[in-house]
Amino acid sequence: MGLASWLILLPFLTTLAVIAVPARRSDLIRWVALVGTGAHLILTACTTYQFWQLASPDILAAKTATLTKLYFVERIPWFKSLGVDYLVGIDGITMSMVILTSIIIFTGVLASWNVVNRTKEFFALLLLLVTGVFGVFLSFDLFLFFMFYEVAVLPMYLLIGVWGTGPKEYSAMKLTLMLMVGSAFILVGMLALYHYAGGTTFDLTQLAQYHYPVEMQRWVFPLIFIGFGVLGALYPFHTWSPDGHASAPTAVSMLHAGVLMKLGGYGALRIGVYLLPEGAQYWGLFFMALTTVNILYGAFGAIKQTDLKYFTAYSSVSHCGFVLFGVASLNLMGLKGAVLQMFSHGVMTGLFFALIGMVYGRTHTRIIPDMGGLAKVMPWLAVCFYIAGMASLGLPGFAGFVAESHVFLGGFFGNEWSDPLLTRTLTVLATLSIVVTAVYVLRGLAKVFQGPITDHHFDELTDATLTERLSTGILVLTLAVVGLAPGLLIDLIESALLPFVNRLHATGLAVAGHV
Amino acid sequence: MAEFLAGCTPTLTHWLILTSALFSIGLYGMLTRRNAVGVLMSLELCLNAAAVNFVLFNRYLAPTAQGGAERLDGAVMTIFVIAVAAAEVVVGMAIFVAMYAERRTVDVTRLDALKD
Amino acid sequence: MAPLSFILTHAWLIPAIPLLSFLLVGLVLRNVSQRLAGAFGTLAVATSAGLSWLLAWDFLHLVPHGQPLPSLVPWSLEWLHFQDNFAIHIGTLLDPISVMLLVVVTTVSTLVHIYSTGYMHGEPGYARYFAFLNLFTFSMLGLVLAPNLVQMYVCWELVGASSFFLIGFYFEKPSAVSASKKAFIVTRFADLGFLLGILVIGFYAFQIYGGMKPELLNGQQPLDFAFLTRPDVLASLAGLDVHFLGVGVLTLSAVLIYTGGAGKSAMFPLHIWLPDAMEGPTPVSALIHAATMVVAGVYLVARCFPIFATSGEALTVVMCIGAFTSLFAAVIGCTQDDIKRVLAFSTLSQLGYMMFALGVASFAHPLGYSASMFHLFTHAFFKALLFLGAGSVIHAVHSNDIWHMGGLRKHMPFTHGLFLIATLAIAGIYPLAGFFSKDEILAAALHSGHTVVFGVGLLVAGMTAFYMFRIYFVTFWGEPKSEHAHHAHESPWIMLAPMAFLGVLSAVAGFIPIPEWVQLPGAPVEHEGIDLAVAIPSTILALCGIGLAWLLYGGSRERVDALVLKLGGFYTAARNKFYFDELYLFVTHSVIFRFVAQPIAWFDRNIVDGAVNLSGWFTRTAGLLLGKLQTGQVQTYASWLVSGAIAVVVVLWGVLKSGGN
Amino acid sequence: MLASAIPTLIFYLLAAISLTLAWSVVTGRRILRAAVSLMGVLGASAGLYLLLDSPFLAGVQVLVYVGGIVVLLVFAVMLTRTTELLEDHPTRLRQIVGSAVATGFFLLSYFMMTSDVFASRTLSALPKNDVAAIGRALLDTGEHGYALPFEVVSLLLLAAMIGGIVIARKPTALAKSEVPHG
Amino acid sequence: MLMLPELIVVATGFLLLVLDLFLTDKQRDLLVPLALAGIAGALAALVATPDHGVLLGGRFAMDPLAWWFKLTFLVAAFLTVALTAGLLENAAPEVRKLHSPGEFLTILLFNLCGMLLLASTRDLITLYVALELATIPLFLLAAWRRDALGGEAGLKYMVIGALASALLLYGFGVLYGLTGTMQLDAMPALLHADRVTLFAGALVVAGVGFKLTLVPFHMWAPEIYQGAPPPVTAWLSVASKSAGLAVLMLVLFHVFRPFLHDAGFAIALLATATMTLGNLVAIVQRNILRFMAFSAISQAGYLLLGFLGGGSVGAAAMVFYLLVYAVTNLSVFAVIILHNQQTGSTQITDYRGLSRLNPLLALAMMLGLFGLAGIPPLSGFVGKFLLFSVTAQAGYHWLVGVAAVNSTISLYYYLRIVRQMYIEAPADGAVPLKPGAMLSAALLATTAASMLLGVVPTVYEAVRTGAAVWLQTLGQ
Repeated sequence: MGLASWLILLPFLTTLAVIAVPARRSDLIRWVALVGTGAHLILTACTTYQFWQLASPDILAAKTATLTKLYFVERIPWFKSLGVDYLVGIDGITMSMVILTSIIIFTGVLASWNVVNRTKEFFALLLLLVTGVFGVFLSFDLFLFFMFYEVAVLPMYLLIGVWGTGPKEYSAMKLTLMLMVGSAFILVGMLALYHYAGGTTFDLTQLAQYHYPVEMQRWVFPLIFIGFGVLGALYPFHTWSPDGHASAPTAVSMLHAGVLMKLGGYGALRIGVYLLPEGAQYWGLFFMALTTVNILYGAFGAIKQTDLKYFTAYSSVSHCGFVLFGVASLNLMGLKGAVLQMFSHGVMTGLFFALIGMVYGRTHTRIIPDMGGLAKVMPWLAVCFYIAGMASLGLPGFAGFVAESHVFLGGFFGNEWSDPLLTRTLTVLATLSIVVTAVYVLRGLAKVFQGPITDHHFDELTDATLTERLSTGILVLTLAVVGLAPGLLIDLIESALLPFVNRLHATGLAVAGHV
Repeated sequence: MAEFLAGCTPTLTHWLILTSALFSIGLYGMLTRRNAVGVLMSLELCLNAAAVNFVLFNRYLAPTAQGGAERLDGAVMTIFVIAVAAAEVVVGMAIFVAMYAERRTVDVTRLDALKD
Repeated sequence: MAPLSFILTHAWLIPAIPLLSFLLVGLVLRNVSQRLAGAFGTLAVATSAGLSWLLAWDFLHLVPHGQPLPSLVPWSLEWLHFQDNFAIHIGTLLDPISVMLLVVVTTVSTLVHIYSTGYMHGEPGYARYFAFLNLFTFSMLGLVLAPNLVQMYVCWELVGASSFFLIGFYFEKPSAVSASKKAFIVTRFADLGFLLGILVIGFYAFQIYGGMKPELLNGQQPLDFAFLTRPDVLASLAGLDVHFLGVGVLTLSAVLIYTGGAGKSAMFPLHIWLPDAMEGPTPVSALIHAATMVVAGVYLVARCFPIFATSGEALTVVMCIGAFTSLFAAVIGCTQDDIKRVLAFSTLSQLGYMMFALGVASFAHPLGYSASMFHLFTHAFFKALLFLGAGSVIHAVHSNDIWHMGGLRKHMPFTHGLFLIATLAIAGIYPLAGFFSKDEILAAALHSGHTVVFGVGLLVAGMTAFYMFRIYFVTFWGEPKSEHAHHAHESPWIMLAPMAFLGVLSAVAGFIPIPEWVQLPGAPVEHEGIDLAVAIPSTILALCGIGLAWLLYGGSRERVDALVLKLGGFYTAARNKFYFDELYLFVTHSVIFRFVAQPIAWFDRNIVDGAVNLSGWFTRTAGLLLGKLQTGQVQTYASWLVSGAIAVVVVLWGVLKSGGN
Repeated sequence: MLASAIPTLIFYLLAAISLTLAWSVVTGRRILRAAVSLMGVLGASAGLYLLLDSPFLAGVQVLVYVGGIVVLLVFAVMLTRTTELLEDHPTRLRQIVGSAVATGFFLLSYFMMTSDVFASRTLSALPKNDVAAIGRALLDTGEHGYALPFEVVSLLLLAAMIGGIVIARKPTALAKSEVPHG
Repeated sequence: MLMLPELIVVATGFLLLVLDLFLTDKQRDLLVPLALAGIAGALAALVATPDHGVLLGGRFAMDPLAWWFKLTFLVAAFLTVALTAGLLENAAPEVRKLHSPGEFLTILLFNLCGMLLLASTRDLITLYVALELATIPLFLLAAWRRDALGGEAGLKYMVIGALASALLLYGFGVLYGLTGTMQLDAMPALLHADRVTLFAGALVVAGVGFKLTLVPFHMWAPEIYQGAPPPVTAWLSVASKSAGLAVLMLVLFHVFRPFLHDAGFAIALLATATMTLGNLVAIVQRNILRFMAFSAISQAGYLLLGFLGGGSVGAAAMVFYLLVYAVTNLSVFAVIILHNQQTGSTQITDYRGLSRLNPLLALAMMLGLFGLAGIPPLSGFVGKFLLFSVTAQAGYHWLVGVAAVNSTISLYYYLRIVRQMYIEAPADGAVPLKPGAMLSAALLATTAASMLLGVVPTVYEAVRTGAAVWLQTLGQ
């Protein structure tokens, strides 16, 4: 059992361990979950280290490669007649996503330290969800990818439905159905990919060697992109996200916004751009325009929100817009920006939702106008909130800036298949968002944390407890480390993305004369 | 008069038109009769028409059919059809009687308790 | 060139120490003890001040006396690797203007730190104040030392953020909170322009960089200043145009970069945040809104001067905005009652001065460039002193309004004396620093043929003298107008010592040969020394200004009220800063929030969400309708069955018919 | 000439009889009269079998169909003597729908049956379909034997009978008489 | 001997019939274990019999697919009898007890024997008679409980069933007329692409469509599923549907194979109609049995996808999905039967709070529902994936989209029940259900099977190779 499989198996074993613990010992359950995710964090760390040892010599080779080089590959034939194998492996992008997920689940468990109602099922479902997510990131066989994708989506319904607040059934149902419709699109696209390549294998690398006819790529790519876009909060399909996050409990919305929405971007990249370069070239400009709307729409939408969770949900719609914008820009910097933004936004939203959960735990209200002057009462949370706010508006020194600068440069440099003037105007519109983000972040935070204390019984609220400090601390630390020293992460991702770009250029038919 | 009769000796098509007419009348009966037994009677009409059909095709066998003198498929099929019809009537009547004991009505159109 | 000394090669230490102390104070010392944190912060900044003085000393002696000072990047580390041959390095660029600013920033910062230990004594969040002050110093130094546009942009944002935290220090005061918010958002809007400028120039520079032969590049990256200001690169950049409104690449990127600078230096359209920034503690205003942050815009334009100069139109834009701002601010400055607001508008006006000094400069007439830098150098000291003076006055009188003060020269002799020196300096009276640097600028304007700008400059010089002496007379002369003023007492020595040091500096600064050291690289040296043709008229105007101020404000107020009556509408408009704040408020709140954010939030809730719910409703009703088919009549089902069979025949017929042939 | 015309005459006679009687089965207002006309139709079909030279089938038809099934139907009618359904008028809508579907089916099968595939068919050689041949065929397990269907039908009839008895028994009688013996 | 399973089943039937005469009411509880033993014996025999060979001069033939079909029938029968144990035993509550258990089981076994024969017939006469044996006993079983609804259900089922078999018979007549032979395998050579063949095909599809509840012929299903006793409904939804599919495969693959490819679009339309109607109406159902009827209709729609392209992969996908569907459906029915048996209600809202009362039962039901919806770890996902893959291979990408969206709608109404169980609080005074030993064993077996079938590939691989062999034998 190589490292890759252990990364998937460990959360699953933790789930079983949590189930094994008798329901009334809720504190023991929490500790088992924490130990499990902690162990996973350590496992991820050593995998990253070993991956770094193996991958760094091949960075030069990647310059010309047109196929992703996988490490820690494990292949076990599963449905031989269909060509389905249990194929897991790690490349740069997967590694970064695994790191992100591992951090988020660990801090997520910490952040939900005081879930009281039916803790056993809660942690079991949470860990099942994260097993699905790890499965998606690590699998390189389309069938396995799709299977884990649906395993990741399903527990959401129960998590929001049972432990949520507000119109929880409605938003849980809407969320699950919209994501499943998205997966319906993906299924059609995937089966087309499978059968046009002769229907013998689902292995991503072998499918990549097959050159799909251009007409086929032109109708399959949008299907795949929109299918994954639904999860990645692509513009018209994002409406599940505000309701879903508002009703979900803290850890669930942390995991969902932080990690699950990254599956959308990851899938669009790994399957859409990698297997269908000409399709991507044909649709690149259209999706760039759509995601620009995504960015501005989310930002402007967030200004007028009165509920903290809706506020963050709209902001994550806008930030996820950056991810898909980067993917649609189809050049090295844009793609790198997309993956970096996935990572940084994951940590940021995780931090945001954790903090909102903690504030809600104390003030029992998420309505921004009702709160005020909390900084005096809970300085640690206020500081972390401001750090998260600053990171989300792209203040340098945090991961947000690194990702956004890549995305803007990538968007501005454009690609050979879309009209340069249009890509540049779209990028300019996208950059407008850094101002709008600043407006809504500061308005929101100022109203909640600064100014005089509006409500007298906020006076005796307590500041963050140890577990809360630990979880927010780790997230802030990650944001700062990636923000200050992005070198490691960028090299990790760049060597994995070079094959994508080479494939685009190898098959691309240049539209406008370009560099 | 004789030539006229000789002229239109019944060919296979004539027979088939007769049986399909009988079948259609049986069908009409099943769809409109209100009395459950009436419906079963119309059913018998349809099955009988189908049975005649088989004997018919046995007599006007397709030229390509193989097999020697004992090509009795059609006839044997009719026997089995009659047997199945008998079984159906038995079951039908049993259920009809049981239902009548409970619901005290024979009118098929009033049997609509089972809708959502 | 002599071998580089230790400090030159390790210039990164200067910004690193305040950063380290920010982390230490912010995380650890804050809970240990407030006083210790304050002391540690001051000590850290003091060491980096010492180091920068040392560096300046070594830098000056790098090259024999007569030759122009070199521009070198002794230390740099790859930070962001965007793409092959498009990477961003963190580094330290040492050249005359950056070393000069290093000295200015660290010195003023140290003095403000010392002053603050007294001024902020007993305030809650004392350690937090010092932590943010250190963060600010670090980011300002990082900005000054930036060898490429992106590092400058990074530190630019950090400066903006730390000024946000400092302005909003008294976060319980709603006015402070909204002021900090306004400051950050306006500067952020300007930074958007800066970012776009970087994108445009980065894109085309990358294109040219790709085309050049590798050995020519000697390790530079497309966005490095060294690369961008190379003559051959500028020549090829000038040639390109950006097929958009027919604007040249250089002009477009220069103007965009300038918007960033204009935002930070509060030039005309983006000036609204500076007066409100006075909500922060006074030492903060002294450091940030007088000496360091606001001059970042000027420094940026100076740093990219070759780009602006080659494009030409960009410089005229800089000049016009600079001139207009200085006049505009001077007019408003005369009508304000809050002592700190007056000083803020005077800063605005002086910044306008520096900007149009750069605007008038060109390769042919480089004097404007060094004049602007010289004025920046001197202005930092006497404006900081003015603010610290105002601070000690406010500390004593517990109010900002000058009409609550009066007759303080008897109660606070030291502050009065130092305040007088600074006021004379800013008015441009002979021996003090202001005279030399202001005349350099006016001379540059005159010699480069921009007579209109020269005229404006002269007028503003006069008005500056007028409004400075107006507050001087009102504050220090006449009878104490409020009960606090009666028994105001002198500030403690801890506050007076730094003021005294600044007093000396603002007296001496005029004689430091900055124009000699700071030359536009690659341009002929214009003349040195005082140009009498400019000095005399400016001094006369200054004295008239002082006289007028004494006339109006020396004695009682009735003469002032009479004048106010005569001016009427214009006066009230000026008092309310020509209603720009209300205009911006109207634009953001009612136009953007009500007509953009609100409809989008509504659109999302009803139309997009509505569409999803509609599809849900549609499926449900379809289900209900189809459900109705189950009537319960067995004969209906039978007829459905038979007609279904017939339908299958028809469909098969259709499919095979079309499929068949 | 006359001898050959008789079968045609008989065919048209039987056809007319069975169509009219069928129509009365379907639209007869009184159920008993419908039962009798059903007997008539089935008898006519027996005649048709004779016309198609399969006397055994005619016998089976008369014995099983007419004798057994129709009698059973009459029993059922007797058992459910209720006053309320003497006249038996289907609603107008049901008549329209029923007739539309039935005529639709008739036209369709008419269109199909008159295709030339059947038109060209002539009488094939008469198979030996006397009782002995059919009996032997029914029990023969070889190539042309029908032993398997025969056994299956027997199972079917057995199941139908058992089920019928269990369902049709009076529930009240069941409770009392269900005395377990032994 | 090839026919051993059928003979064992019939023998058990007779044994039960005879024994019933001599047993007292209390001793009648022996009958169910006996029946189970009989079915198990038949299963053992089936495993022992080779999956090829001909008997009785071609009337009875055995091929890999038929083998798998028989396995499905026997497994379904075993589970159904296990589930009905509760209702048949003497101690069952009087109002819901299925009286005369002996006869019930015998008729069930005869019905099972009819289905087994159905899978192996190769000529029209045996096919017709076996089909009648597989259908007519169901009328009786539906009407077994002589309450108000049972009779009505039985009668309606009988009327529609008889009409469908009349149409089928008429179709067979035309088919016989066209080809002159009763041998199914001889027919494709003799059939030409003329309108009469099309007419015969349509009629046969209509007749079989009734049994497989395809859309225009599905109207009877909701009411009969609701009226019949729950175990019979389970048997109907699983075994009768499988028999319907067996016949359809026999007819389409043996008789109309040359025209199958061209008629692909018609099959696609039929499948879309069936899926969509089944899913849409299931959304609004309040009665759990009617709900399961519409869910079964939509599953029939998915099953039809296997015919597109007419290849052995399609056949394998259908057989595999059938096995998965049978197991998953019975696991859901186990809980429904238990719930109905102990609370007497069939309203979906009465399932609220089940997760609090019997967590394990609720979990099994949820897993079953997710299996029907096609959610990954369960085998329903693999089954549906295979069917969609066959559709994509045949080039009907639009249909894959329609089917995928349909399964999302299906997820909605399955989740409605999960919501009742997990999110709603239990009704006050609701008492936990007490499952019998037999039922919980069956439930455990079905849930485990539905998990394993999706993960362990051996079953699918076996079905796949069997189908490939079967297609060659078809070819000669």
